[in-house]
This record gives sequence, structure tokens and C-alpha cells, in this order.
Amino acid sequence: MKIEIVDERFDPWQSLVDYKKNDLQNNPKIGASSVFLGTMRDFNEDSDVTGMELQHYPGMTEKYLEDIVNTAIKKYKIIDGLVIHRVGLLEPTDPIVIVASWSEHRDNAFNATRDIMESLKAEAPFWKKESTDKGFRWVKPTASNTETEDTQDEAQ
Amino acid sequence: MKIEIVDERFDPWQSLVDYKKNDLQNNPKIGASSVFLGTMRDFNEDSDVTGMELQHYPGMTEKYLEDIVNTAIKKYKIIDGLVIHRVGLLEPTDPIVIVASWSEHRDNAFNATRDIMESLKAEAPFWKKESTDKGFRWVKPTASNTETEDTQDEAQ
Amino acid sequence: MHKLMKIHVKYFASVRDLMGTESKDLDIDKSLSVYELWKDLTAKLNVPKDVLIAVNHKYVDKDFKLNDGDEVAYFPPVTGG
Amino acid sequence: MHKLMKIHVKYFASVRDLMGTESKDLDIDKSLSVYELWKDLTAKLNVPKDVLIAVNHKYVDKDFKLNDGDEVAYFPPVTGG
Repeated sequence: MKIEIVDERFDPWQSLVDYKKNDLQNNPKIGASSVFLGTMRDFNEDSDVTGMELQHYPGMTEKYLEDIVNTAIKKYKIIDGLVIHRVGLLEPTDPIVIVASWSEHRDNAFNATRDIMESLKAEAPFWKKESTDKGFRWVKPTASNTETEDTQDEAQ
Repeated sequence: MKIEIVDERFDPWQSLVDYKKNDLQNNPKIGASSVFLGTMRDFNEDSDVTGMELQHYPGMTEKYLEDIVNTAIKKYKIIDGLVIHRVGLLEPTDPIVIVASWSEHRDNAFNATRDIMESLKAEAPFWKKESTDKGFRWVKPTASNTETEDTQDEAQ
Repeated sequence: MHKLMKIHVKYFASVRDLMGTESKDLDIDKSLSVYELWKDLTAKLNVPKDVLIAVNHKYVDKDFKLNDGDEVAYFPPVTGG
Repeated sequence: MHKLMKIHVKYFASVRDLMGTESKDLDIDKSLSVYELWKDLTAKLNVPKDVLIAVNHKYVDKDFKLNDGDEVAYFPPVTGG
């Protein structure tokens, strides 16, 4: 398992390849890999977004990400999982998060990656502050915070 | 959109990066990328698998893959999609297929990639012949061919 | 007198093994369904229940009538991905 | 006479902006819940409905009683990913 918080722009695919070099690259038990990449858009709801600050809670964030991946490993019998999450100052098109799950069969890989993303959005202590054409604003979660990308319609 | 049939081992992540260089890499409308990679295992059901031959129907295969991706683009309003599928002689750990979908929000990217994989398994004319410790056998689809990885319990 | 129709036939996977060839060009002198053509090609065997049929790269059912220049393919259920 | 308990407080995101500081070290002389501590820290304000509370990196509810050495954090709903 790999859990990493990074404070500079990272290359998600290279990070994946680097991690897999350890062991997974040549593991013939793996039939399915499911990867999700979240990247920063230049818009959110009604506004243009020019930049973003991503804050986190060092220590608690890593703990929750580990718990989330361990839960997916047990629930879906996945062989391994990875989460790399960006913090600090971001620009549009910057990678925010990459999640990967490796398993024998595709159902499990798909479901694990999806669950990890939903749990991350609901539980992991990260906060986004956007710089928009209308000023700075903290991003508000959606109603459930598990159904769609974060959106908001008023500044905070 | 990219649809490609390749007859030699390919690097799925490099293929993804190469394709994205065209345009998608710096598209700030994209918030979510969902990628699935299928790789060859060294076992299937009750047998060790040492090699595989993947046959396809040139012309019809490409047509169906294009139709499948176009359906996902319309249904989930994804921004773009990619399918690269291997044919020919494969060894365990070889990439078989990579599917990618790019969209504004994660629901759409997840669902599109999943739908493309299920449709590919159900409709695209590819056939696997495994070399096992018990001899060669054509892989049989599962009952629905859309619920789990292909498995089989008897030689054909 | 009927005009001859040219039909190109392809086989894949286990059906190819069964037929012992990859493809075949035929001239037929009356309109046949893909099912009737299979019987002509196999000493009157029925089309096995799980054999799929495509004409000009699209799946068809067994009553589909062939036209001049068609490419018809017979193959088992697909197992890619 | 009570032994003083050392409590480390952290704030994040909009709560940090509201409080005007990132963290605070306190000595308290009686056991408090995380809710009571918030009132002490804010001129008796109630904890806003959507503020989340964690003690030693785990989410707790507002009646959770603090112990010596605890780290308590107050923050708004999370929006990562």
C-alpha cells in the first residue's frame, strides 16, 4: 500500500509506474487495475477558478487514507491500493488525487477504487479554497458529499 | 477518441500519456479521469496458464469499439475516451486492454469506463485461447459475459 | 436465370478450427439466409445454438438474407478484455 | 485541588479563519467535553451545526470528554479529492 501527501505538482502516471516497479508490475495474479485521477478544473458552478489552496490535517489525513484503503482491501479482496493526494497551491489542470486498486477480477478493482474515492471525499480531512473571479472562497461539500464532485453556489 | 488494436506488448501508461499530449493533458474542463487496465494472469479457474493467443475480427472489432465509446460519450457526456486492445500471442503480466474516460465529474468518468469494459466484453469480437498445463483451450464466456472476468471450467 | 451472388465467408476461433479454414469465397445462385448458407457449408448441420453471425461487421439473426457482395462471419461468443 | 490537563487545540479551513489562529495550547483544571471547550474558547458561542470535531485524529461527537494530553481539532466539512 502507498499513501502519500505531496505539496508539489506530481506526475500521476509516473508515480503509478514507479510504485508498481516494486513488485506489482510483474505480479501474474493481477488481472485488473482500476485507476482514478482527479484534476483541477478552471470552473466550479457559476465561476471561473484561477487557483486553489488545498489544506489538510497532517497525521489525521494519512490515518484516514490508510483506514479507507485497508477497508477496501478487506471488503474487495484487492491485492494492493494506492492514494497520492496533493496539498498546497494548485493551478488548473494540476493533478489533485490519484487512486489505484489492483485485483484478480475487474469487479473488485472497479468497486474498490470507487469506494476509496467516495470515502476519501466524505472522511479525509482536506479543504479546498478557490481563487475565483469573485474572490476567495472555501469550497462547500455537496449535500451528501458522496454523490458528485464538490460544487457550491455561494461564497463562505 | 482513440481506438487501437496492437499486436505487440504495449506500455499502457505511456500510451495514455502519449495520447493525452495531443490535447487532453492541458484541458482545464477535465476534473476526472477513470482508467481500467486488464492484464494477463497466470491462472484461470482450475489451471495454470502459460500463454494466450488473442484473435480478433479486423474491421468489425474496430467498428464495435468505436460504437461502444461513442455510446459512452453520449450517455455520460464524457469529453473523450480511449481503448487499446492487444491481439496475438501474450504472456502472463502482458497488458490486454486499457480503457480510459475523461469528464468533468467523477460519476461520469467511472460509469463510462465501466460501461465500455462491460460492452467490450459482451460485444467486441475477440477470442482468447489459453495454453494451460492441460493443453490449449478456447476461453468460454461466463453466463452473462458481463458480470465477472471470463472464467471457464472445461476445455473446449 | 439468376445472377450469381458473390459471398465472402469468414470463421473465427473454435468455429475456424471446426471448419478447418479461415475464409471462403462463394457464388450462390439464389438468395439464402445466413442459416441456410451455414447448412450448405456443413453437410446440412444446424447452426450450433451459441454460434454468433455477423454480416458486413454487424450482428444479425439467423434469418438474415444475404445479398450480393456480403461478408458473413460465423464465430463463438466473444471473450475479449 | 485538580491536576491541570494539557490540551492542544487545532483549527482548519474556515474555522481557522474565524478563530484567527492555527492552534492553541491550553491548561484546563476540570474535565470538559469538546463542546464545552469550544464555548470556553469562543466567548460562549455554540458549536456551529456543521463543525466537525476530532480528538487524537479520530472523529468524536460533541459530548466527548477530553483527557490530559489530548489534541482536539475543529474544522468544517471536508472537501478533498
